Amino acid sequence: MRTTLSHDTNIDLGALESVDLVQIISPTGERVANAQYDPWIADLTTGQLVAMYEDLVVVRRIDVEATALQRQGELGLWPPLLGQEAAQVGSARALRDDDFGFLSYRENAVAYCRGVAPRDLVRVWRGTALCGWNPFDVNLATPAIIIGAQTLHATGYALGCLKDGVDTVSVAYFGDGATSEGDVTEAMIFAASFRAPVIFFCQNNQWAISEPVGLQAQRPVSDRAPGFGIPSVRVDGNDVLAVMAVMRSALDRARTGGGPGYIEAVTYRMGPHTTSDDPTRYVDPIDRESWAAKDPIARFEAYLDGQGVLTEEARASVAARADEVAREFRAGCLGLENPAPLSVFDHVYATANPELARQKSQYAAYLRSME
Amino acid sequence: MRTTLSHDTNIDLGALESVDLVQIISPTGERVANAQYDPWIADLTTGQLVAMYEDLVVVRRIDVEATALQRQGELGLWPPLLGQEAAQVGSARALRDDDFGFLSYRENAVAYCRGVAPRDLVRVWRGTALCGWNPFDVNLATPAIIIGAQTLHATGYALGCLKDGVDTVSVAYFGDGATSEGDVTEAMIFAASFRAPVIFFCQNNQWAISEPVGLQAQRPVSDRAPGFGIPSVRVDGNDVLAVMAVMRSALDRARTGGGPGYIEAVTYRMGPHTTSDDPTRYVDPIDRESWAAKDPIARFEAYLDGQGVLTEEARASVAARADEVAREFRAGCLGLENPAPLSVFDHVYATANPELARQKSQYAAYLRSME
Amino acid sequence: MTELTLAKAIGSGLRRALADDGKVVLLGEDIGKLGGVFRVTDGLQAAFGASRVMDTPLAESGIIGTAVGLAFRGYRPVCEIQFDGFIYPAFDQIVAQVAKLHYRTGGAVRMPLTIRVPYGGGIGAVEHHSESPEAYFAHTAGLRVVTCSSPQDAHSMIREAIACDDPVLFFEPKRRYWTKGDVDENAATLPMTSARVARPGTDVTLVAYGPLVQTALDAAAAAAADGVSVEVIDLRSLSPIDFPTVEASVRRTGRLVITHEAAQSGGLGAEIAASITDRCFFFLEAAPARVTGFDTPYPAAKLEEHFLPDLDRILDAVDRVMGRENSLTGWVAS
Amino acid sequence: MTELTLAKAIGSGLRRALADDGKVVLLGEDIGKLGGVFRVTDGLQAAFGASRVMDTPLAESGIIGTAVGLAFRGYRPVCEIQFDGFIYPAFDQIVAQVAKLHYRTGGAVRMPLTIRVPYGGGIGAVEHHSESPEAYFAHTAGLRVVTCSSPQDAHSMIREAIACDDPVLFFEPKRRYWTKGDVDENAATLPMTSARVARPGTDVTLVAYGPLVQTALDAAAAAAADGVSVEVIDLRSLSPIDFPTVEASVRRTGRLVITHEAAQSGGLGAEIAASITDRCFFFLEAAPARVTGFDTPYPAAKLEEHFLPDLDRILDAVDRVMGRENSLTGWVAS
Ligand SMILES: Cc1ncc(C[n+]2csc(CCOP(=O)(O)OP(=O)(O)O)c2C)c(N)n1
Ligand SMILES: Cc1ncc(C[n+]2csc(CCOP(=O)(O)OP(=O)(O)O)c2C)c(N)n1
Ligand SMILES: [Mg+2]
Ligand SMILES: [Mg+2]
Repeated sequence: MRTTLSHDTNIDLGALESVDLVQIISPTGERVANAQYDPWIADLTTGQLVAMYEDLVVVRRIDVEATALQRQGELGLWPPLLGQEAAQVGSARALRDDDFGFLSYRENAVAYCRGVAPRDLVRVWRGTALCGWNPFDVNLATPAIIIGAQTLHATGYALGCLKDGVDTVSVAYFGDGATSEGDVTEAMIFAASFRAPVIFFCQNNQWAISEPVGLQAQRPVSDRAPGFGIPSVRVDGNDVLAVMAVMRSALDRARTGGGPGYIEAVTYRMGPHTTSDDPTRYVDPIDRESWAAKDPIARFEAYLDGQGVLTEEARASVAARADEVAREFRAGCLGLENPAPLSVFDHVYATANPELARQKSQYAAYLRSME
Repeated sequence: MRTTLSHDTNIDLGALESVDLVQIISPTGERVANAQYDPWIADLTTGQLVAMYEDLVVVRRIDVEATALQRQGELGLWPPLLGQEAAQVGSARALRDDDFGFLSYRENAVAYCRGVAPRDLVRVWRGTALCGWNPFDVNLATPAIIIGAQTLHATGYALGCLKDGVDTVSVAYFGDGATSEGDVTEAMIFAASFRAPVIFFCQNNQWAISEPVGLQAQRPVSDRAPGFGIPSVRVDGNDVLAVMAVMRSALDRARTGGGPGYIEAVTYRMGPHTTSDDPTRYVDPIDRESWAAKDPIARFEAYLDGQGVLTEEARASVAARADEVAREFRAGCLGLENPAPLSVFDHVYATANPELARQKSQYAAYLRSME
Repeated sequence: MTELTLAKAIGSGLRRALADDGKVVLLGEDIGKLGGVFRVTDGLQAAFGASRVMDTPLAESGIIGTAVGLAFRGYRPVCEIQFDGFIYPAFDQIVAQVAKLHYRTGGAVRMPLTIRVPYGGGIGAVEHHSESPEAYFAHTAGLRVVTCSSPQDAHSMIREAIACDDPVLFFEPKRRYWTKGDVDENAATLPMTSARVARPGTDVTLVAYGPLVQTALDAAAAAAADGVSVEVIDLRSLSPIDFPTVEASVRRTGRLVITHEAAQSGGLGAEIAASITDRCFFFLEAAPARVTGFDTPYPAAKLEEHFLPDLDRILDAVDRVMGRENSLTGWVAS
Repeated sequence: MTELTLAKAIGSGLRRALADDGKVVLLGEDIGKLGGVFRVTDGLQAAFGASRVMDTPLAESGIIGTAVGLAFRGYRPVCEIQFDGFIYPAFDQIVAQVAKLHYRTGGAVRMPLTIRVPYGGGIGAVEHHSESPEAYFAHTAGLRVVTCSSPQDAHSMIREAIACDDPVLFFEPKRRYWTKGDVDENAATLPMTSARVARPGTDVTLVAYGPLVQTALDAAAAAAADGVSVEVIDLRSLSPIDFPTVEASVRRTGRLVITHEAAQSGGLGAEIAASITDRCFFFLEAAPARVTGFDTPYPAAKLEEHFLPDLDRILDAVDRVMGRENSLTGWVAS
C-alpha cells in the first residue's frame, strides 16, 4: 500500500547509469570496452552486424531521397534524420515485435525498422493522408506532431501491458526540445507512480528548430529522470551498438518489473529542422563540423572494417539494396493516390453521426452541381 | 551565449542542500545545531522570536475561527492550514516587503503575515468576491485555485525583476499534489533557463485531498529540482526557525544572481482538505497521531520556554491578541457586504466593450421589470 | 427499479460497466478510497480493485493522455475530471489527440474514452467550480458531447457512453446530483444521441439541457398557468444535436427559446438558433431567443443567481417570442 | 508609406511597439535568431536584444504563464504561438488565468498580453498547422479576439493590440502573409474593434474575416458580373463583434452569408447568424447562410481544397439566400 511518504526504496536509480556517456565504438571506429553494457550486445552475429549496417545505409538513403522528392515538389515537407541514424536504428532493432513505439515526426528510421514501407513514410508529407500506416500492423503509433503528447500515450499503453500481465514494453520517442513540455514530465510521473514498463527515449540532437538544448536544460536532460524515481542513462547516440546495448538493458529491466527507464541518446541534427528551415541563421558551422567527424555510419563502417566483417560482397549488396529501396520508394511515392473528395468526411466518428452525414450529403450535392 | 550543450557548470547544485532534513528545533523543543543554517537566524531578537510565536498562535486561531464560521453557514468553504503554520509563517516572515508571493488557496498564514486583514481572507470563501485583496497592496497575488498555475506566474514575475535590475525575489507556493502538474515543471524549466530569482516553496503536507504524496512522487519532491539545474533543500516544515533559515538562504542566493531555488517543507495537513472533506475515509489515524507529536506551535513554545523567553506576560499578550484578531475577524466577516447585482458585469475588460454593455443594459431593464 | 440520486445513478452505471466489461477502467483524482469528491465512484475501488479504479497523480493532461495510451491497448478508459474548471490543462490531449486519432488513422485506432465532467453552477462554489465548458467540445469535431438531467438518463447514458466506440464528453449537472428518481438498470431507454420531448406544448419550443431541464419544466408549468403552452426539449446530446426533434417541434410552435448556463456568445444557443433558423425559417414567428449566462467569467457565489438563467428569465423570453410585453419592451440600445 | 507583405507589416508593427514602449517584450519559440518560422520577428532580436525578444523553452503553457507573471510586474508581453494547432497546451493559462485575472481581481491586475497566432489553412501543411481555433477564444469572456486581412490592418492592429490594456488574441491569416500592400505607420486607422465595409453592396451582406476576406471580395466581384450586388464586411474584431455595422448592412440587404474556415458547428457563423436574426428578424428575406469548414478535423493537404470555403461555395450560398437555383435546390435530407 502507498504511504504518505514518498520514498520507494526498491528503485535502484543507478540501474542504467554508466559513467558520463556510454560508448562501445569510438568515433574513429575503435572498440571501447564497457563492462556494464558489453554483455548486452555480445550475442550479435556477423550477419546481424552487417544487417544493422545495411539499415543505417538504407535509412540514410531514404532520407536523402525524401529530401530530393521534396525539392522536386513531390512532398510538401520533410524532416531529415541525417546524423541520427544510429540512435534510431540501434534503439528500434533492440525492440521485440510485440513492443509498441510512440513516435514523433523525425523517427523515420524507427518506422523503417519496424517494417513500414518507405512509401508509407511519406503519405503524410505528400498530403495524401494524415497517417502512413496502421499502427497495429507494425506496433508503432503514427507520429505525433504535437510535441511531447505521445509520451503520455506510451505511458498509458505500458500501463495496459501491466494490466494485461504481458511483458511487452512501450517506448516513447521524443526530442530534446520536447523535454520542456509539461506532458513529458507528467508522463514520467505517471510512469513512475504506476511502475509502467515504458522507455523514454530522448534523442538529444542539440536543437529544437533554432533553439539549442541549452535553452531547454541547464543539465543533461537525462539528469531529470532520477529525481522522479526513474533510472536514466546517457549514451553516445552516434554509436549504434552502444544505443542498442543501453536500450536492451532498459527494455529488459522494464520487462521484468523494474519499471520505466530513461535514455538520452546524444546526437546531432546534421540537416535542417525540416526542408523549410534555414539553419544557416543559427547553426555554428564549426560546431556542425565537429559532429560530422562523429558520423554514425562512417564510425560503424570503420569498426566493421577493422573486424574484417565488411567484405566487398557485403558492401556491394548493401549498396544494391539501398538503390533498390530508393527506387521503390520514389516510385511508390509518386504512385500514391489522391484521396477521394468525399473522404474528407470519413472516419471522423466510429459510429453514425447524422449531422455529419447531412453535411456530406449536401457537399455531394454541391459537387454534383459543379459538374 | 548559449551553446548546444546543456551543461551550466556555474550552478552549485549543493548550494541549498543539507543532510536529509534541515532542523533547528527538535519536535520536543531542543535546539539542534546546524552549521550551515544557524547563521541565517542568528540575528533574531527575543522580541522577534515572540512575534513569530504570536504569528503562529494567531494564524491558528484565525483558521479555527474560519472553520467555525463555515460550520455556522457563514462561509461556503474553508481550507484549514492546521499543522502548516510554521511552514507558512517561517517562509513569509523571511520575505522582504518588495518580494512578491504567488499563492495557492491554503496559504492564509502567508497572506496574514503579508498584512492581509483576516476579513479579506474570507471574501472568496464567503462568495462576495473572487479575490480578497489588491495584490499590489501587499505584494501578494490572490490565490490560484487551478493547481500549479501560479508557479509560472511567479517565474514570469521574477523574470520581470531581472529585467528591471532589482533584487526583488518572487515566491511560488504550492503543494505536494501540485508537483504533478505540467505547469510546475515548466516553471522550473523557464526559471532555470532564465536564471530567474524565484523560490519554489512546496509545502509537502503529505496529501492532495485523499491522495498520499507517494502517488505523486517516488522520491522526495525536492529531489527533482537539481535535475533541472535548481538547487533544492528539504526542511522540517514544522520547525519555524528552520523554515525561516532555509528561506532566507534561498532568497539571498536568488537576490544575488544565483537563480531559482526549491524548498520542500515537510509538514502534515492535520485537518481535512477543506471543510467539505471527510478524511476518515483515507487517513490512517496512527499516521496522523505521529504528526500531532510534531506540532509546530507546541514545539516552538517548548523551545522558547526552554530559552526563558516566553514570560507569563508575553503569553497573556499573545492570547489577548489572538482573541482580539478572532473577534475582529468574525465581525469583519459577518459585515462583508454582498456585491450589487449589476457588478456581475464589471471588470471583465479594462477597456470598453459595447456588446457586454448591451447585455448589462438589458439585464438592468430586466431587473427593473421585476421590481 | 430503485430510487437513486442522480450521482448514485451514475455510480451504478459505472458499476455495471465495470462488471460487464473487463476492459473498462476508471481513472481520476480521488476516485478511489474517497469515492470522488461527489462520491460518484463510492465503493467502486473496494469492489473492483485499485487496478480497475485508479487514483492518478494530480495532472489532467496526464490522465487523458494516459487514457489515450490505454485505448491504444484496447481499454475503455473512463476519466473523471474533478470539476469543470479543471479540464483545461487536458484541452490539448482532448482536442488534438482524443478527438482526432480515429480520423488521423483512417479509422484504425478507436478512442472509446469517456470523460466525466461535473459541470455547471448553482452550488455556491468558489471560482473554477461552476463552469459550463460544453461549447468548446461541441465545436470540436471527433468528440461526442452528452449531458443528462434525470437519474434514469444518468444511469443509461453513462453506460451507453462507455460502450460507445467514439470518445464521449459526459457532462454531469452537478447541482442535480442529489435529485432523486427511479432507475431501472434494464430499461430500454432512448439512445443518448436523441433529444427528448420532456413536456409537450404548442406555443413555444423551449430547448434546455443538463441542469436547466428542471428549470425549464418549472417555467413551462408556470407559463401554462399563464395560458402559454411550452414544449420542453431536453437535448441530451450536445454534439451532435438531434436537430430533427427540435425542428419538428419548432415547425409546430413557430417559436424557440434556448437556455443554458454557459456564456451567450458562441454558446450552444447560437448554434441551435442558427441551425433552426436555417431549417425552419418560414415557420418562425419570432427570432429565437437565448436565455444564458452572460459574457462574463462565472462570478462570485453571491452573484450567481444573477448570472444563471432562472424561471423568471425564461418566462421573460417566452413572453418575448410570444410578442407579449417583456423586459425589453421599450428598451433601446444606448 | 511603404509596400510590405502582411508578415512584414506585422513585423514593423512589433518593431514600433518595441521602440515606443520599453515594457513591451516578445516571447516565443524560435522568434530570436531565426526570426520565427514565418520570419515575422526577423531582425527584432538583433535590434532590441535577447532580453526584449526572448526565445523560450518549448512549452506553450510556460510561455503564456510566464507572460502572466511579467504582466503582474507591469510588462506588456507579446507571445508568439508558432502555429494555431499548438495553442492548446496553453489553453488553461489563457482561459483560466489570462482571461479572468482582471475580473478576478476586481480590476486590480491588468493583463495586457498579446498572443499572436498564425492561423488557418490553404498552405498545404501537415496536421495541426492549418487550424482555426478562434471560436474557442471568442466564447471565452475576458479575451479580445481580432484578426486582419491586409498589411495596413496587420500593422495598425498589432500595435493597437499591444497597446490595449486587455488581453488580445491576435490571429494572423498565415496564407496571406505574402500578400503585399501599402503600409503607413502613421495612418489614422479604424479601431481594431470595428468591422469595415470592404466593398459596398445592396443585395447580400457577406461577412468574412482574416484569410477569407480576399476570397469574399473575389466572390463579390464574380457575383457583380452575375448581377448580384454583394456587400463584403471584414469583421476584424471577432470578440466582441461589431454587430452594429453588420446589422446596418443586413437591414439594407435583407440577406446574410457568413464564411469562415473553422468548423461550422459552434463556429462564429452561428453566433453571427443568431445575433443578426435576433436583431434584424423582420428585415431578413432568407435564413442566414454559412459557408464554413466542415465538422471534421482539418483534413490532409490534398483534401483541403474541399474543406475550405472558396469562391464557388460562397457564390452558391449567395444564390441560396437570393432564392436562386443552387446546389441544395431539390436536395432532400436522407
Ligand atoms: C506543442 C507544439 N509546439 C510547437 C511545435 C512546433 N515544433 C515542431 S518541431 C519543434 C522542435 C522540436 O524539437 P525537438 O523536440 O528537439 O525534436 P527535433 O525536431 O530536434 O527532432 C517545434 C517547436 C509543435 N509541433 N508542437
Ligand atoms: C487543475 C486542478 N485540478 C484539480 C483541482 C482540485 N483540487 C483542489 S486541491 C487538490 C489537491 C491539491 O493538493 P496539494 O497540491 O498537495 O495542496 P494541498 O491541498 O495539500 O495544500 C485538488 C486535486 C484543482 N483545484 N485544480
Ligand atoms: Mg532536438
Ligand atoms: Mg498537499
